[in-house]
Amino acid sequence: MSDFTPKITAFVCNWCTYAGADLTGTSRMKYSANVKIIRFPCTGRVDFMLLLKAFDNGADGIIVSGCHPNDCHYTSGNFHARRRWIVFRNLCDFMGIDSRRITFSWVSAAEGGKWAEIVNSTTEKVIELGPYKRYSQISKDGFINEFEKGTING
Amino acid sequence: MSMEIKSIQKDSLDKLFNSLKSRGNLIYAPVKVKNEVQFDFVEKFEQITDDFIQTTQSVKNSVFPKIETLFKFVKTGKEVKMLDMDMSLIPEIVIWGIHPCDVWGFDSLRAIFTWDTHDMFFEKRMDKLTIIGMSCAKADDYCFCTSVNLGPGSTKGSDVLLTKTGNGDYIAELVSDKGKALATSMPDVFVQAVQSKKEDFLVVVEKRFDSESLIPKMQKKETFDSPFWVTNSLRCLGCGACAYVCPTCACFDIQDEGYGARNIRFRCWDSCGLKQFTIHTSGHNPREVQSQRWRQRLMHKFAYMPERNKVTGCVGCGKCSRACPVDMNIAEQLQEIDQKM
Amino acid sequence: MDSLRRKAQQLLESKEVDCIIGYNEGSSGNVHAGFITTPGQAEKLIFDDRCKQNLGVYLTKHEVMRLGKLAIVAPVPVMRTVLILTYECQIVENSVKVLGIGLDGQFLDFNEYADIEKYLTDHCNEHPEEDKKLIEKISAMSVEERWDFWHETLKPCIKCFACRQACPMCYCVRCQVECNQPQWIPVQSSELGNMEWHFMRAMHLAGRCTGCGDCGRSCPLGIPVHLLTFKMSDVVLDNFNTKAGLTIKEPSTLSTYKANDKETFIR
Amino acid sequence: MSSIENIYKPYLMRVEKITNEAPDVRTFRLKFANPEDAASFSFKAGQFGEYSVLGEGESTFCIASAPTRKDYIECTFRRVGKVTSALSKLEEGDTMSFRGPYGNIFPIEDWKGKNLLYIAGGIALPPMRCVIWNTVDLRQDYKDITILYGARTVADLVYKHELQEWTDRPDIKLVTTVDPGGETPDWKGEVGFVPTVLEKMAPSSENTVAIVCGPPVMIKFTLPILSKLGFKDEDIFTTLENRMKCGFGKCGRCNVGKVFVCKDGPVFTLAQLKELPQEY
Repeated sequence: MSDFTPKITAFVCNWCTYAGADLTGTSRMKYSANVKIIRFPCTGRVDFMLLLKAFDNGADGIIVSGCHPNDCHYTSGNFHARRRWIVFRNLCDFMGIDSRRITFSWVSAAEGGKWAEIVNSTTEKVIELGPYKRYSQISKDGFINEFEKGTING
Repeated sequence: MSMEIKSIQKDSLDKLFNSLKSRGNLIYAPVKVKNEVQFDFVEKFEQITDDFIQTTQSVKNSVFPKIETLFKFVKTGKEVKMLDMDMSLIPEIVIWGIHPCDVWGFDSLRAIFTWDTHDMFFEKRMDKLTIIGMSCAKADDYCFCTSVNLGPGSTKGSDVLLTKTGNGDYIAELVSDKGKALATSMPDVFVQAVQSKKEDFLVVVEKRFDSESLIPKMQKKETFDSPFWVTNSLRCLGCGACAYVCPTCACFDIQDEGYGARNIRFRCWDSCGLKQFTIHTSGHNPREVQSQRWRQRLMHKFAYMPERNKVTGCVGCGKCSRACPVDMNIAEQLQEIDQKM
Repeated sequence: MDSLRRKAQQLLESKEVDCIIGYNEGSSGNVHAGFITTPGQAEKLIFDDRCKQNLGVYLTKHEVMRLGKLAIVAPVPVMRTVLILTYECQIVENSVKVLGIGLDGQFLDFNEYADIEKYLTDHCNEHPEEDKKLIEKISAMSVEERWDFWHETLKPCIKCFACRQACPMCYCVRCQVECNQPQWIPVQSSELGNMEWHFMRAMHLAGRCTGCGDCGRSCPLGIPVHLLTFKMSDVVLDNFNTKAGLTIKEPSTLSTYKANDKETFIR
Repeated sequence: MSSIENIYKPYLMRVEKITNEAPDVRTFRLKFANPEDAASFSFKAGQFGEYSVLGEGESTFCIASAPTRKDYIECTFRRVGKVTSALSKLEEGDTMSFRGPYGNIFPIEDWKGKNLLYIAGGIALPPMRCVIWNTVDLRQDYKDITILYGARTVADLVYKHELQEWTDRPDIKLVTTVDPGGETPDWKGEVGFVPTVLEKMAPSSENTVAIVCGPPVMIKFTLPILSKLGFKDEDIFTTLENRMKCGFGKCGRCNVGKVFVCKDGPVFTLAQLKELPQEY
């Protein structure tokens, strides 16, 4: 699986992690280029369905990152998010969605190095886990396969 | 059409199965899954069960699948290319051991899909069906086929109708040309008829109401405006369970799905019981409350379809009442209308 | 049961309420929800082991609300439902008369919702043993096995939404599954779509589920979808030490937070 | 009615021209991508079609152009739902799809020699524009043509250039109105709701047919006024806008009583509507 380049989607908050990722770039730190960053106002805005949609559309790994506790631009967005992710991870586990593929982190605007580390380690872990076949078989890959075969439903 | 009667000995039923299988048919037959019996594609004769009153779901998905792709299309830039479905891929299916009520469901579906413009997908699938019916030896309180002019031994719509006799042999009524051809091609399976009367082996289903008298009552304006609908549907939850298990409900939705360039347009089941069914984008909903939607379901079957499609949209199988989470018993309600209105 | 009927009769006679939502004898040995509006009908009220439907679902249904002032026959999950609906501003405190049925089957006459809170502090319903065992069994599987289990289990789902409609907590005028800009969850029944739908349902009920199990019971195909919401209740209890619907003073678990919530996975 | 045809397969259309009519309201002029389709296609005033951005689903609108004007069709829509949002993102030259025509027609043949009174509200002018142009193009067949058109605000009036054209024509009487508060300082038309303005206008019902199209509330209050003015139920026409999907009376969505709006409608007389249950 050495030639596998994982697709990683990062849902980041505008105020901390996005700025942090920016800092990583401006300080010329190297990190994996296979991450797609999606900017949100706050981690509190990241609906869990978005994560499922990312997997649906072919992501192999996901990063969700925002401000450290007590640093939220909107006071409590990340606290709410934290509760939600605790429940979300448990539900993922219970339904068999591999929660090892989802990294949650707090990365502040000053932590350019931490962002690089988060992306790199997530990439490594996802490479280790391989492509998320179980999910894509019944989503994107499955659909395209059926489309090409011209299968008649029913 | 004159009907021929043959018989099948109890130990040659598997021969019938195997011959059908070896001719390349898919066989869709009742199998036991956990506590329920469901129709499924079977490989071996032993998988099949005949020990059931009704399956939870009807067999309508053999001609009106949950999802039917109408066409495919590829989008590249501003260009769109449409691709037709290859209808030759539709398999020959034998529906095995289906009860007469379910069989008659196909006729209601045919009325809907061909009453005016013909629906190619439905017709092609219908053409590829062979229906081997099985009369009912058992029934329960939910069954009311006799109320809608059918019966546990009704041959309507089957190609072959089997009735299990006391000693385990089957009376085989060859109803259609397809059925006759099938029998002719398997002379060792379909043998000379035995001297037994089918009626002796059928369950008796009590007649709850008479659809001949009910239909004109349903078509009256007073019935439509009656407070009956509100009082009797207060407990209705507004889910689609009744419509989705019904052998004759054919309402559908048309949607698109795809990833990037590759897309399909398909139709999928929908239900008049769901609030979203008729809602306008503006928010205006012609059938705003549940009593209107419940009324629509019964009216469609017993007032509108008889008038437009010349069939009753109900076969008396009682699947909807069994599936209903809140015990909305259709036969009970129809009986009440028949008595009161 | 006699005390329940007597109370019902008296409430209707005194015009204190206009309609009592309770259980009636149904067809073929079933029971179903009944809407009692005259004192004479109070005799029709029953309560026994078959009476499991969460009647709370009717408190937010338009045609039922139009009947006037309501009373409801309330086993423990319904009591919890009433409290959650009150906190979530779907009903006004003390507006619906609660005719409680305790865990032991005894009739409980609650005057106000504070009494219900008091009762629930030491009489809360637990998940049935068989469901607990099933949850344990699923939890013991590997992640891959669990995925396969749910994939297979949810495949037959026909998206009839009986689970949603039966749930008193699913009162949203517009469910997320109906939002189509973007289309969050496919309209049709599809393998992934079914999993997404039940995932979403479980997530939206986390911290709000009263454990009545009506979602699973209402499924025409017998899919045990209630295990998902039950499991979420366990998760919420383990992590935040809260149970839904025991009080009207506190918000549901996921609509609030504590600065010291514990987790081990955020880096 | 051949059974080998896929009735759900649409025509591919090229968006030829986009006109912005009002906030969020656009008119598309569509040409058949395949010239053979154009040659075999015809429709009559009142019919509708299923328009779609492939990949986003279908949406139902009336054909807004007149059948007397060949080789293109026009549709006007407001951006509200999923499909119309996708439509409004299209640019000239893009491909979309259309299938139709479906439904019945306005019986303009029967109206010959009569006065015509058109009453429209808001975004409901487009379905009527088809029949208006149709009758205007055959002007000599009809007597007086009066159009009463109302919208919420001046900005919400659609087909502004055509409204001007109709105003300028001596053989058409056009009255426009906006809801109270929706007028601009230089607004010359009426101010008031359509039913109120209609009552004030008090058009004669003598040898006249009225065609009403608009939001349900407007229709609800306009119909009694027409009746008061002496219009017979048979002479009042309206179109129903039930939700539709298939267009063939199969999907069940537009079922109102025994009729399917997509087959027996969308054009109904008030007399016919009175026979139907109030489920539209």
